[in-house]
Amino acid sequence: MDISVTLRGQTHDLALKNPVLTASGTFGCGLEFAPYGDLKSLGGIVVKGISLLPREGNPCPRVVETAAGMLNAVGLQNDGVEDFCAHKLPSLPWRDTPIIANIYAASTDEFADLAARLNVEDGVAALEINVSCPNVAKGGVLFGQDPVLTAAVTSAVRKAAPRKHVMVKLSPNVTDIALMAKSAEDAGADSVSCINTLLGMAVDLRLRRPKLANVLGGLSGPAIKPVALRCVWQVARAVRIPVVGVGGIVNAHDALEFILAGAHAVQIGSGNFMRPDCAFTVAAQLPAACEKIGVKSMEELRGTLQNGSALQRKHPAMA
Amino acid sequence: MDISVTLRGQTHDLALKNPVLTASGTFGCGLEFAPYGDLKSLGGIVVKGISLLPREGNPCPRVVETAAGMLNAVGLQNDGVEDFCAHKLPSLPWRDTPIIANIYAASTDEFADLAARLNVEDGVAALEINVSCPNVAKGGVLFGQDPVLTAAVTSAVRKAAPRKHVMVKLSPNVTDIALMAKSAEDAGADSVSCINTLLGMAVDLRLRRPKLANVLGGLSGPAIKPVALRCVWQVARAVRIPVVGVGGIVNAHDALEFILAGAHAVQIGSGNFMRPDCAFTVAAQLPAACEKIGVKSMEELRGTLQNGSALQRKHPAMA
Amino acid sequence: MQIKPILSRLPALEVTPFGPAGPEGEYRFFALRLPRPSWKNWRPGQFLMLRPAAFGLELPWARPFSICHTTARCLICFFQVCGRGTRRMAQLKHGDEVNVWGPLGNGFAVEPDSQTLLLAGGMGIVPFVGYVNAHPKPWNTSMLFGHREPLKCYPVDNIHEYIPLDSLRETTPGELDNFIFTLNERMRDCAEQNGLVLACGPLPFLQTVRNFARELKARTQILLENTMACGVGACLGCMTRTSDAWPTPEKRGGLVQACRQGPVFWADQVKL
Amino acid sequence: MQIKPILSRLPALEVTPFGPAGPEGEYRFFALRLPRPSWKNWRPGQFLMLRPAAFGLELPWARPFSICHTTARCLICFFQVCGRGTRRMAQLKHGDEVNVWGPLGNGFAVEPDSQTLLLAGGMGIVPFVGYVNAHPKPWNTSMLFGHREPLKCYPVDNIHEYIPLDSLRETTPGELDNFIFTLNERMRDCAEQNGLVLACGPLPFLQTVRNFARELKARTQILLENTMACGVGACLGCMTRTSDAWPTPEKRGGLVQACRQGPVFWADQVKL
Ligand SMILES: Cc1cc2nc3c(=O)[nH]c(=O)nc-3n(C[C@H](O)[C@H](O)[C@H](O)COP(=O)(O)OP(=O)(O)OC[C@H]3O[C@@H](n4cnc5c(N)ncnc54)[C@H](O)[C@@H]3O)c2cc1C
Ligand SMILES: Cc1cc2nc3c(=O)[nH]c(=O)nc-3n(C[C@H](O)[C@H](O)[C@H](O)COP(=O)(O)OP(=O)(O)OC[C@H]3O[C@@H](n4cnc5c(N)ncnc54)[C@H](O)[C@@H]3O)c2cc1C
Ligand SMILES: Cc1cc2nc3c(=O)[nH]c(=O)nc-3n(C[C@H](O)[C@H](O)[C@H](O)COP(=O)(O)O)c2cc1C
Ligand SMILES: Cc1cc2nc3c(=O)[nH]c(=O)nc-3n(C[C@H](O)[C@H](O)[C@H](O)COP(=O)(O)O)c2cc1C
Ligand code: FES
Ligand code: FES
Repeated sequence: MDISVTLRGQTHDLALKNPVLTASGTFGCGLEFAPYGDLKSLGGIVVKGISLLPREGNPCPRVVETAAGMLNAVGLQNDGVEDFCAHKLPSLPWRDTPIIANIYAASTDEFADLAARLNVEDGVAALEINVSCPNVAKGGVLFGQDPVLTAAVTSAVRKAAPRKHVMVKLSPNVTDIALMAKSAEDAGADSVSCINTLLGMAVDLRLRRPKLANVLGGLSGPAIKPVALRCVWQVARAVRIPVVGVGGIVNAHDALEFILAGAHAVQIGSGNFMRPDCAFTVAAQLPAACEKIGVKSMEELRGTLQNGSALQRKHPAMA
Repeated sequence: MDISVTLRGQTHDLALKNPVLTASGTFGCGLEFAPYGDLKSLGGIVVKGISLLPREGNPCPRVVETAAGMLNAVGLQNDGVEDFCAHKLPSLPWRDTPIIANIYAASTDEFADLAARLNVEDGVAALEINVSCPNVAKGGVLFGQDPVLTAAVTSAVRKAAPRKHVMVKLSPNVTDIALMAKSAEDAGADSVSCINTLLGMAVDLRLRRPKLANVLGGLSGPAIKPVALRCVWQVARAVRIPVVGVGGIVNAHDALEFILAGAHAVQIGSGNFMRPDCAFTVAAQLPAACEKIGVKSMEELRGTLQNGSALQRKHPAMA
Repeated sequence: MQIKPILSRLPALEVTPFGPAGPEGEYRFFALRLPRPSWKNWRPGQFLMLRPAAFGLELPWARPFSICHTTARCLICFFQVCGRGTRRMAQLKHGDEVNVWGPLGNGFAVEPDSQTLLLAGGMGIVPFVGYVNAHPKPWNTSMLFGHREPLKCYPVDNIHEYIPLDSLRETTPGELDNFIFTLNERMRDCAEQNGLVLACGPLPFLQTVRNFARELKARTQILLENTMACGVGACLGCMTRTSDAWPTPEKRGGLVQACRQGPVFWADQVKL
Repeated sequence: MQIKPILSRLPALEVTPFGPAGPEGEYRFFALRLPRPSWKNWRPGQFLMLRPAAFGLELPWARPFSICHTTARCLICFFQVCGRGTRRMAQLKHGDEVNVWGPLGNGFAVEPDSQTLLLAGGMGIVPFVGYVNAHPKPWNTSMLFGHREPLKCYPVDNIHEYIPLDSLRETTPGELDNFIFTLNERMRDCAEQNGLVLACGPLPFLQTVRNFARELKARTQILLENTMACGVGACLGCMTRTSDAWPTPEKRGGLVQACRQGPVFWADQVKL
């Protein structure tokens, strides 16, 4: 079965042999997972967030498990874009699998510099803009929580990286995610991915301390799947560019739910921690899962969710 | 051990024999749970949402289970305020346990009418304003997603119910929940409760339909506890009025986590579905749970979360 | 005469598979034996909410099951694996903790001297095990049972002992037509003697029964297995719409709770 | 010479409690026996990530455990119940599915001809079971073991067979002082012969060892049990800060992954 998809952007398309990508920050630079599956079998690899200069990130503890999910406050630790281009990218199978660089910066200008740097790397197929990082310049507001800032960052990256597909990763911590998506679309984004983590917190009752050194962290995993699905559905109805679904996907069934809700592709995040072959398995099992529901291509399923108003539960006649 | 608390409001205090309330919509009118515990042992009972006129609510299916949580789209079904005052309130042990009426309406005026009607009922100790319901007048925006509308509803209810403690229930589906809390405080709220459900969705892949007839629903249960804790922490730092924590609390340990994060009291919601004695058990086990962490009153624990920056994991010396 | 429900924390005694195993060695039908809670009595058609501690936080809801049978010391439920919860129930081991609250809901009518026709589709047979056992004059009752799996997948022994049981297995569309034809005939016979028809099974089956009941003016009750989050009347997730025949005028055409006003309804009083 | 990790889906063979049961009949220490995955070899100090299917969606993370011991056909882990995950592991039954990936991390140094002192605190004894078994000249090794629970709670038999094991139980503060005194003496002896000190145990214990190592200039490795979400280098949750003695200059004073650059570190190269 052909489960390839193309993310048809406003400027650049991104062709994927299957709709299963890995989510940034949960799959290292990719090579960490090579022992558990064939990286070339993935639709694409979104590498962990990259900044212009190396960043140490937040102090530990940075991760904590929660009911059907986890919180993280890694805080953008990475060795910077030069290290990525020199040491990581060359080892990745970028000729066979699109490598998507997840980027963040503290200002629009810095975003542009970073995008320009990656624009010249043949190994990078697309840029995913992480607009959920703190905008240091604007006093703690996040780029992704303001439609004007979202547009500014998107168009800066769009201009600085004319050779690349530009994907904007949306934050769910907003009153109206569709508004942010439209802003990104209007500013030239080729696609949007949603969602990044939900802002959360955990405390240690005995020590009377937050469980994360950073106090606040991002919630991910199966717990947030209903929120992610809702965001994908809202965004897919609001924009014409493709939507990539992220949030709580751990198997092929989950992935197809997102496609049904309107996603063109999906990303596997925390699922990679449940089993390091999670993303590989989702990609491998997708054809069989499609067959089971009588679907022959991704287009046939995508966004075909029927209206709920006519809902009536169907039961098997007799069991 | 004395675990009583008083929610010291701007206009009216609300004294509770213990900080464990039930969350609206998950405990019926209270009597449904009488077989499973002593209603008088609860800190208070928040009854299910009441409107001026009877409402049928949304079509079924209205509830669906998700990973460590559930979605509901009951849609405000209730028999109206007159039925509540005539048939339900008299059977409740309101002389022994504060009864808190959760109210919603489609306009500020309707909120005022409803509040005025309940203001004359001795059996009602407090009103909890549900600002997460659709504001029909303003085209689908929710009262609770706009600080100006939140303030308008709060002050309308405050004026119409001068005899009652007024609690405002905040929605987490906003960019900045502290802003909404401040607006409620400035408009005269005696306390705030947070959080209401997170907007979510579930789909049936085989039928290609939303699992809820209403398509969208509210996510609750342990899955959202990290988000609720974060909201309580943010809100408690932003306002001077008491905060009531709601979201994913299923045992005394969870309850104390919220108090540590700054809550004066808590509400048990979906936990009542896990075991119908959940709220009773949390109330009953709270003293022992306090003892275990060496706390002698709620004040001693409340809001004493240490800063995360100095965080260092403590291990037992040898095990 | 309301029966007060009780919440109990019980150790599972035994989970017994029924019928042949599937191609991968898996069973789908099970009897779960629990110690009998301290209930005084219960009515067949009533149900309980059952939640093994093993559901953890992942599955927050208990699951509703008809009370199948009780002995002086045991409570027996009978279930089919059809999702995440029942799959875990099938793995219960002796001693594993199960939270149970019940008896809940209203139960089937018992008219000892009326001819009583029991109509069961698949798992719909479960409440009739208790019904037949409790009926003061079982010779006035008879059963028609339609099913897809081999008969030994279902708890029929206990019924066989007391009353005649006609069972028809549906494996082809023709057999389904045949079953529906027999259903109609049996309901007609029963209606002619002003008998009582009681039905439990999947929704399409109940819809057929309801249609025949209307046609034949057969006094018919049906048990609705709506999705339930709480079982006690709090979540408003289990609603069923009433018809104009609903007894209290203010609820006619409105929504009632399957867990409180049901799960057993008079077929003419609800819309399916 | 990197050992390539493998992901295996294994049926649990057996969970055996160790030591006496607690006041409520519960055990806290267990050996888990699994079929041996198709690993070629592994180094003591390496660990694996272990995730029973029973974790469901509620506990998304696997848990890290030192590889205790392997035989031709079996892999043995040894664990203490200390939270939700280990509690469920203690309930594993024969045949229950367990996902396992490993061997991971780097393992302890082996210097056959150096005098090697093994320092274990509590569960920190686990990696030394394999170490002692694999050591080509066990007579050059000896062990000091500090513990709080009775000795039979721990997997000491396998160690006893090969090497001298001094064990000191800590139940009063005085006994702890005594243990620390002995620790210092033993490390001093070892340092004087330019021996190798290897330590595993809770953080305060490792901090003490690290301080003595500095003081006595003892060549010392420690195994850090940091919280791990992935075990493979992806989550960046297991970081440890390096000291100025870290071999590669660009990482000096920076953060390294306990799951990849560790879990075994030279004591002078990290900050605790
Ligand atoms: C009053 C009552 C009595 C019942 N008695 C019995 C009984 O005696 N024996 C028995 O085997 N089952 C009985 N059921 C049905 C039983 O409750 C469901 O099979 C069970 O809840 C499914 O749980 P699960 O976790 O395995 O499925 P889930 O994972 O929750 O769902 C799996 C699939 O089953 C569907 N489903 C979920 N709940 C129900 C439901 N209540 N009815 C029909 N489909 C559902 C879901 O939509 C989904 O497609 C009864 C239900 C009710 C309301
Ligand atoms: C490399 C490595 C090797 C290990 N080897 C063993 C072993 O051989 N035997 C053994 O019993 N344990 C070992 N551990 C520790 C073991 O992984 C934890 O005990 C386990 O993850 C706790 O899981 P839980 O679900 O029971 O606890 P949780 O419910 O996750 O947590 C319960 C409590 O334990 C604390 N905790 C969680 N993870 C850790 C951790 N990694 N270290 C210390 N405290 C923690 C939590 O903060 C919390 O206070 C090892 C850890 C590492 C990193
Ligand atoms: C440990 C961790 C680190 C993450 N780092 C990043 C990051 O650097 N950039 C980014 O855009 N998203 C990051 N995310 C968010 C994920 O890419 C993803 O959006 C989120 O986890 C939701 O998906 P999931 O539920 O499948 O995990 C991170 C998530 C986790 C758990
Ligand atoms: C079935 C159901 C119905 C609810 N109805 C109401 C309601 O009428 N008014 C309201 O303010 N909140 C309502 N809520 C939200 C809860 O009161 C609570 O805020 C939310 O469920 C989070 O708490 P929990 O995680 O403990 O369930 C409802 C929740 C559920 C699950
Ligand atoms: S099951 Fe909750 S109201 Fe009926
Ligand atoms: S455990 Fe995930 S990076 Fe080390």
